[in-house]
Amino acid sequence: MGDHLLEVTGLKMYFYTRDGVVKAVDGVSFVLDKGETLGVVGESGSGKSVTALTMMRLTPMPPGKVEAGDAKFKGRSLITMKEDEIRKIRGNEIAMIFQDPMTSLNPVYRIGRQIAEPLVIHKGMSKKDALLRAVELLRLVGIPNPEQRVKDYPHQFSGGMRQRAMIAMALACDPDVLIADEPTTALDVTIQAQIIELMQELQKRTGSAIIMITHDLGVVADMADRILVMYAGRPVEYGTTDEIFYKPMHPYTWGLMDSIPTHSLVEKSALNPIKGQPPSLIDVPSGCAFHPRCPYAQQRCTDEIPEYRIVEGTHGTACHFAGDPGFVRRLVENAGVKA
Amino acid sequence: MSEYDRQESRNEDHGIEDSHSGLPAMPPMTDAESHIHDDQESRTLWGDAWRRLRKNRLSIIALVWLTIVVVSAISADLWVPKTLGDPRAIDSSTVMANQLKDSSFSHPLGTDDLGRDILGRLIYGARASLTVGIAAVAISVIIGLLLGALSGFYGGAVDSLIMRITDVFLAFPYILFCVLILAMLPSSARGIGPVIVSIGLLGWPSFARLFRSSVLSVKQNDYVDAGRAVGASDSRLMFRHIMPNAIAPIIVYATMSIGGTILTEAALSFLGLGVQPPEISWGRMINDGRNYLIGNHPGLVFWPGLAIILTVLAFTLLGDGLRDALDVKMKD
Amino acid sequence: MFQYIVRRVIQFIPVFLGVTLILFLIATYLPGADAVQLRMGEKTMSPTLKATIRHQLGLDRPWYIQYGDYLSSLSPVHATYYDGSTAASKTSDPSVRVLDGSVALIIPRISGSVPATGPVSYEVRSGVPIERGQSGRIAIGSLAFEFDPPDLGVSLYNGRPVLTILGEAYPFTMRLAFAAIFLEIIIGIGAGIVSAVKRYSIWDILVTLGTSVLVSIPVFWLGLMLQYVFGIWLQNLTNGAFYLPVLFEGGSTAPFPAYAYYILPAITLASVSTAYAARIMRSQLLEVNNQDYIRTAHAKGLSDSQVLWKHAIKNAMIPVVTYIGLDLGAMLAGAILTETVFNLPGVGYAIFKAIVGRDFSIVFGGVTLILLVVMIVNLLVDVSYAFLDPRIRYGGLEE
Amino acid sequence: MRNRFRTAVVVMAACVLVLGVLSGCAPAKTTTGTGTGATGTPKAGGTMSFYIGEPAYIDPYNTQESEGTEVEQALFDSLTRIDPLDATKLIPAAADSWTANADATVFTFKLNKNGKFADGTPVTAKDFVYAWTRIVDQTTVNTLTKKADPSIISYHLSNVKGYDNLFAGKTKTLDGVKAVDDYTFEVTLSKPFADFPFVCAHPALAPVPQALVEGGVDFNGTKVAFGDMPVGNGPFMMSEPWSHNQYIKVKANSNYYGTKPYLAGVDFKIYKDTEAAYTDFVAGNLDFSPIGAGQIKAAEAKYGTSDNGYTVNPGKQTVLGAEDATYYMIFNTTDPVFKNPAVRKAVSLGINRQAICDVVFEGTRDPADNILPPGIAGYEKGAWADAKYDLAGAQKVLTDAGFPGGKGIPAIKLSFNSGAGHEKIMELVQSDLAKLGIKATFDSAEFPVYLKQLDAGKFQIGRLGWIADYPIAENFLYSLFQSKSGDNKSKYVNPAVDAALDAAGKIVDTNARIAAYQAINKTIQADNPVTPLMFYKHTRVGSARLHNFTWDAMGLGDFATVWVE
Repeated sequence: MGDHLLEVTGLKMYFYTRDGVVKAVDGVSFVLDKGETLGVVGESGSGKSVTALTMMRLTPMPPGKVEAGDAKFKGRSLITMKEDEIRKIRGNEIAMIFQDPMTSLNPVYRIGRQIAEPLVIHKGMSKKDALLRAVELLRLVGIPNPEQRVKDYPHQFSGGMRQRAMIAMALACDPDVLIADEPTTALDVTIQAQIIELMQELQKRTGSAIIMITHDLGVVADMADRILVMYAGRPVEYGTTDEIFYKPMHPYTWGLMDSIPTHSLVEKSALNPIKGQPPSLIDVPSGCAFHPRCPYAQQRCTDEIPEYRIVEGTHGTACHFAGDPGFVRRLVENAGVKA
Repeated sequence: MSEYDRQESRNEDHGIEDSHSGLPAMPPMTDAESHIHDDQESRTLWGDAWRRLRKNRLSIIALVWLTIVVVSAISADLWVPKTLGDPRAIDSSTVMANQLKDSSFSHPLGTDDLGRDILGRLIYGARASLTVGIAAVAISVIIGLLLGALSGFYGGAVDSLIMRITDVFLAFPYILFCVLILAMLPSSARGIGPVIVSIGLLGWPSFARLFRSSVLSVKQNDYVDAGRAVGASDSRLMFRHIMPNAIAPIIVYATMSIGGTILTEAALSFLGLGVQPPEISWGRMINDGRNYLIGNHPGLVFWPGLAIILTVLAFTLLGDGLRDALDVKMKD
Repeated sequence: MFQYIVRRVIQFIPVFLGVTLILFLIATYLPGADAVQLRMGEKTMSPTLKATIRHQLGLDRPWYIQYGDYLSSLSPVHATYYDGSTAASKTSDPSVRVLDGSVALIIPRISGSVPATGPVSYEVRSGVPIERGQSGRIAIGSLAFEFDPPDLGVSLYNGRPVLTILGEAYPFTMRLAFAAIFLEIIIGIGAGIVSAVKRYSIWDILVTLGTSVLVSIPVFWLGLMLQYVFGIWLQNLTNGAFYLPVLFEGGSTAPFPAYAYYILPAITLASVSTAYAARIMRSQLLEVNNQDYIRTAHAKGLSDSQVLWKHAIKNAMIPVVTYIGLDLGAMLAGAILTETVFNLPGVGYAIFKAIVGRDFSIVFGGVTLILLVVMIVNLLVDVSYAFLDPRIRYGGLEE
Repeated sequence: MRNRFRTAVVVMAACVLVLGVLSGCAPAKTTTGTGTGATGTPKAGGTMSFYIGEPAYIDPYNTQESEGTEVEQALFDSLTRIDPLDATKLIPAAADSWTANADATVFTFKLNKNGKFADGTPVTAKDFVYAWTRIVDQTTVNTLTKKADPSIISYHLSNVKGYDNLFAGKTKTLDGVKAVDDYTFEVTLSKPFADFPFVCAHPALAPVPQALVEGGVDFNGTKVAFGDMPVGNGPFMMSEPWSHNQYIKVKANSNYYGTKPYLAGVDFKIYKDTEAAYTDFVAGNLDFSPIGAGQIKAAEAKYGTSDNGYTVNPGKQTVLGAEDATYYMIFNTTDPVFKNPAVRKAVSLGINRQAICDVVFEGTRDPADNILPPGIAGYEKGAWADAKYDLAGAQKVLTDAGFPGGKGIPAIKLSFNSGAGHEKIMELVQSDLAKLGIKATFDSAEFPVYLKQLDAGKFQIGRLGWIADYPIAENFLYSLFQSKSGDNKSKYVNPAVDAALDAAGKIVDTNARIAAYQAINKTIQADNPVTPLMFYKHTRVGSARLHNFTWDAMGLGDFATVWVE
């Protein structure tokens, strides 16, 4: 196990607020190997972004606090290493792309300077060299006329171009891991596809591992090797893409899949969103956090927190009924999906 | 403001999303959960606001102080002359014996150069400060609401004319404007009235801007269009839709402005253009007392200043509290 | 940008005309008197003498002529016509007349040509010839265009030129304003940054409460109490020099260097603004710290201080710079209260005294100066805003 | 004549002779150092610094207020000079001697032949003719602005023949002044005025050099306007042009005809207000300063009090002598309420002057018992019988007049100029009026407006201060009570007084003249058109460096006799 690129075990990140303890991440585990892609899926508020930020140590502490667990990058703990050590990793070995390219770039600096910044910090390049490299990176992410555009300010770029610029910035130092936090959510649908394509293409070229955080299972369907489904800060299902898509074990995963409008697996069935709202993280429902919204919930689900367990291989889930064949059948029938 | 909005900004006060994390936004409470906070009190905007204000310790202290000031100023005639002595009366035959006394049991803050009790004068001085503060702001609010409404409602040339005028008013040094108006006035007209009018006439632009933006933001709402569609008159729109939404920021800003107005009144009186003796004003007291600093009688200056500071601060803190309680978003 | 500036300047003109016109009307129609009387102290000036002086100052003309004359005197270019007399260089024999209210639209009535150099005497209002325009004259036929500094007339009280009076006062106001702005920038912005960075710390609480108290303090009271503390309490320490502390270059034995005497007035003048600057800085920084691009910067591996100084401050500064800029404008327009309390002979004090003493020519001159300063500073602030915020510079953001 | 130590026989003789001829008065009391408490040996050199406010003018033609006059009198000598320690006496200055004709209409002044302007040119009678003409001529140009700016003090010469014509612009010359020869200056008056030599002592009536007035003064190669750097015939000369709002520096004039001053120079430091000056004084940066409000007793204790009230010597530095000035309340005698002399009398009796002096001025002003201050020849103690506090008396007067307890008197207005420190006095007056049952409200205005109100008669009770132009009774009585005088704000009309004033002006004999004015004063006081409140007193203090520095009752410093250590 020690030779994984990134290995997260039982990570818990709690926020201590005046209103109570927010259990934003509550026992997340996964592994990531070189060149691999991990999809992290969940509704907003499920703790997927916080998981990424916790690994990068970008959550404010306090009020945040890592309660338990660890995240090891190349065998070193990201959680306990010193601030200047993790700073050397951020943007260098692990880079991040954020959701909203409109606001993620600093409006008062030129694009080129912002892309060049990690190179100056981490690679010790001169500003001039870094700017030349920024031109190349922009060309790499498909910005036309990059020599001119490096001198532009963010507001002169369109949304898609800004996200390309963000990707260029993230890739500047050839990171081993690229965390993309909903990189396409804020973009038009056509642009979304282009960005995903670009990321896949670049992954092939650079061999970076990618953690793709999204609320949209469709986005990771083609891209991810493994998928982690999260709900209310807890992992509910983890497995290879095939396992998640073809043998989903948790009712929430099913619900997510049902809410994909144009999924290839769906035959002319009505869109079937999950009922209700995600729970407050201060006041997480007892037992299985999903039980108020779960159509199959029973008394046990209200009383007992289901344990995460491996069902087969690496495929695991946190549902009392996981592995119960009858339960799976009912799921399938209700969802109108033929396994 | 909708329930949802209020929940949002209430969380803001607890400050977790001030930080730079990508912390998930607090999801709104479901109806089932909100019963925890629900008690028997009415759940109106004002009820909520009062409950929240009550929890704000500084605002309550401010409110208590203001109550003390107001009550003692109003009731002063009943007890001050009997206990502390008439704060305006001078007796030329005893003034030498009574002037510039240090604090004592009968004169808690001492006496001034004409032998009058400083505390008594402070209490009477509060009348001028509070009257000017409240009345001038009231004038500003009325003018500001009218012009802001005109501006926001009709837009176009009316709007740009009014906004241009507000620019002029905001650009020119405020005190100088007041000084110009007051100093040019015929002498017989000097006093509290012109101070109120001049401050009131100059204070409206902020209210006009505030109200204009309220009008504009409300105008964009669908229900205003809907109201128009069913033939609601402008005045009906104003009072049924715009006013209820705009009133909270106006109240908050007005409360804070009272403090500023008290400061302006004090400054004008200090310059000799405000309330004229024998009427009493805190600013005037400071001006009268400044000559006694060098003779080591700082109380003549210190106490009125402290009264101004505490009162202005109280209005500011109360305004802050109201802002939080009423969920008004304002920039500093 | 140029167009914008031109538009702003043009927008300013009606404001200027409006304010000055109102002032003229006030000065004309309000009951009262003017400062001419003050020349006699508490003694009575004979009506004849008063009438003579008023006539010579042009105060007996209708207000609209005076107003036109005032406007024309602001113009650096004056057109005059020359009546062709050969005695042009004799001061005692005026041959060229300055036309009241003239700027350029004058039709020459008598032919002749103006000597291109050398003194030319003019007849002015009182019928007394004076010399003007020794240089910078352009003569075209019988018309002469001259470039003179604007002339704001003379003090009604003592007959000194208003420009000279304001010119003498201005350095004091300027030094005070820059000293105060310096404090405001250093302390205000510094406190705002500390308060935002160390949020919820004791420093933050101190700054937050401190600014609330500071904006509640009447500046004149603060000035007096500072004088009391430093001048009376600490008299021995400061050698008494900080009580009403302005001494000038003429002060032969001033115990401190000249700038020291601006410390207390500057603190007084800066107090409220500093509090506001700190608050704005704090709230802006907190807001900016919430922005996505700050998170991006952290994710790039920048240290906290790099993020703060490189990414957060510059963005947060934009509104602060605007505020401080406008504040500088207000301070340069004269600080009546601070100057009064500290006896600083600046423009604020000069204008205040002129208003109270009804020396209208100083009032008009002062108001003109203030309007110009305020306008220029506002314009500069707007322009600098564009330089700080590329979104505005490149027109990418609609107003 | 600046140097009282130079009591040369010639001068004294001239003085005695002239005064004797003129008025028959007794020889002047000696004005040497003996009366001033001077000690030690005078030392030459050094400068002293002196407080002033920013002057309006230091060019003699228009020096009116005390600030400019203070500087100007150091730079110029007029024909005569008032003895700094005895304001009833004249001593020679630019004129060695003078004579009057029998009906006091023609005065002949013999100029000192050594008189020179600071640039070395001799002072001649023509310079006086020019200077006086310049004062009266309404087209006179202010050298600073190069614009016409008539003198406001031409009234000093209003008795000179031809004044009206020149003033009205009908002539270009002042007919009544004549340079008989270089050193004989003759003045003809349009009406008898025996006190005229006192007028000639006014610092503004000094000679000026025409060439420099019109051509400018050379300072280090640049031309400076005369108004910024006047060149005079006095003991001092400007060492650099006037630094407006900052300072005026003068140095000893090497061309001075009289005894040279000990001082190398005087720095007139310009302050915005007296408090600032006093602080500077306490800090040791100023040699002569007004005393800050509320500080007078402390200053006396700390610095000691001048023996004669005018002269500073180490340890006797506080100057608290009386000034030739009276603070008085004015009744509008045309007002329905105050045309009743009984009401005026009652108010006059009802004001507690001592309380005002004590509370507002720390006892450094004296309650006035006469409109003439004590320094004026003709002053009699208690001459104004009603100018004393007598509450019972006042109430009785009111009752007798039909206003028992003030009943029947409507609320009245108390007018004064705001922002000049009169508020407190008026509050005390108001409280005194209340004791008489008269309710008074304030009606204050800025000074120009207030004066206009007074002139228009739109007031009931007002206030003014009268500062003597020259220390003579005529200057008070004629100005304030002659029916046509502009300064008669109470609109007091008494033909008998008018006639008596005219008659008194013709009396060449000093004692007889003084007696005549005393009689007039008695007549006026019975009517109470005004009521004197206080006599102004000096409140200044000098540093311990100063020896024998006299600041006289007129508020003029004698810089020629002081020495510093």
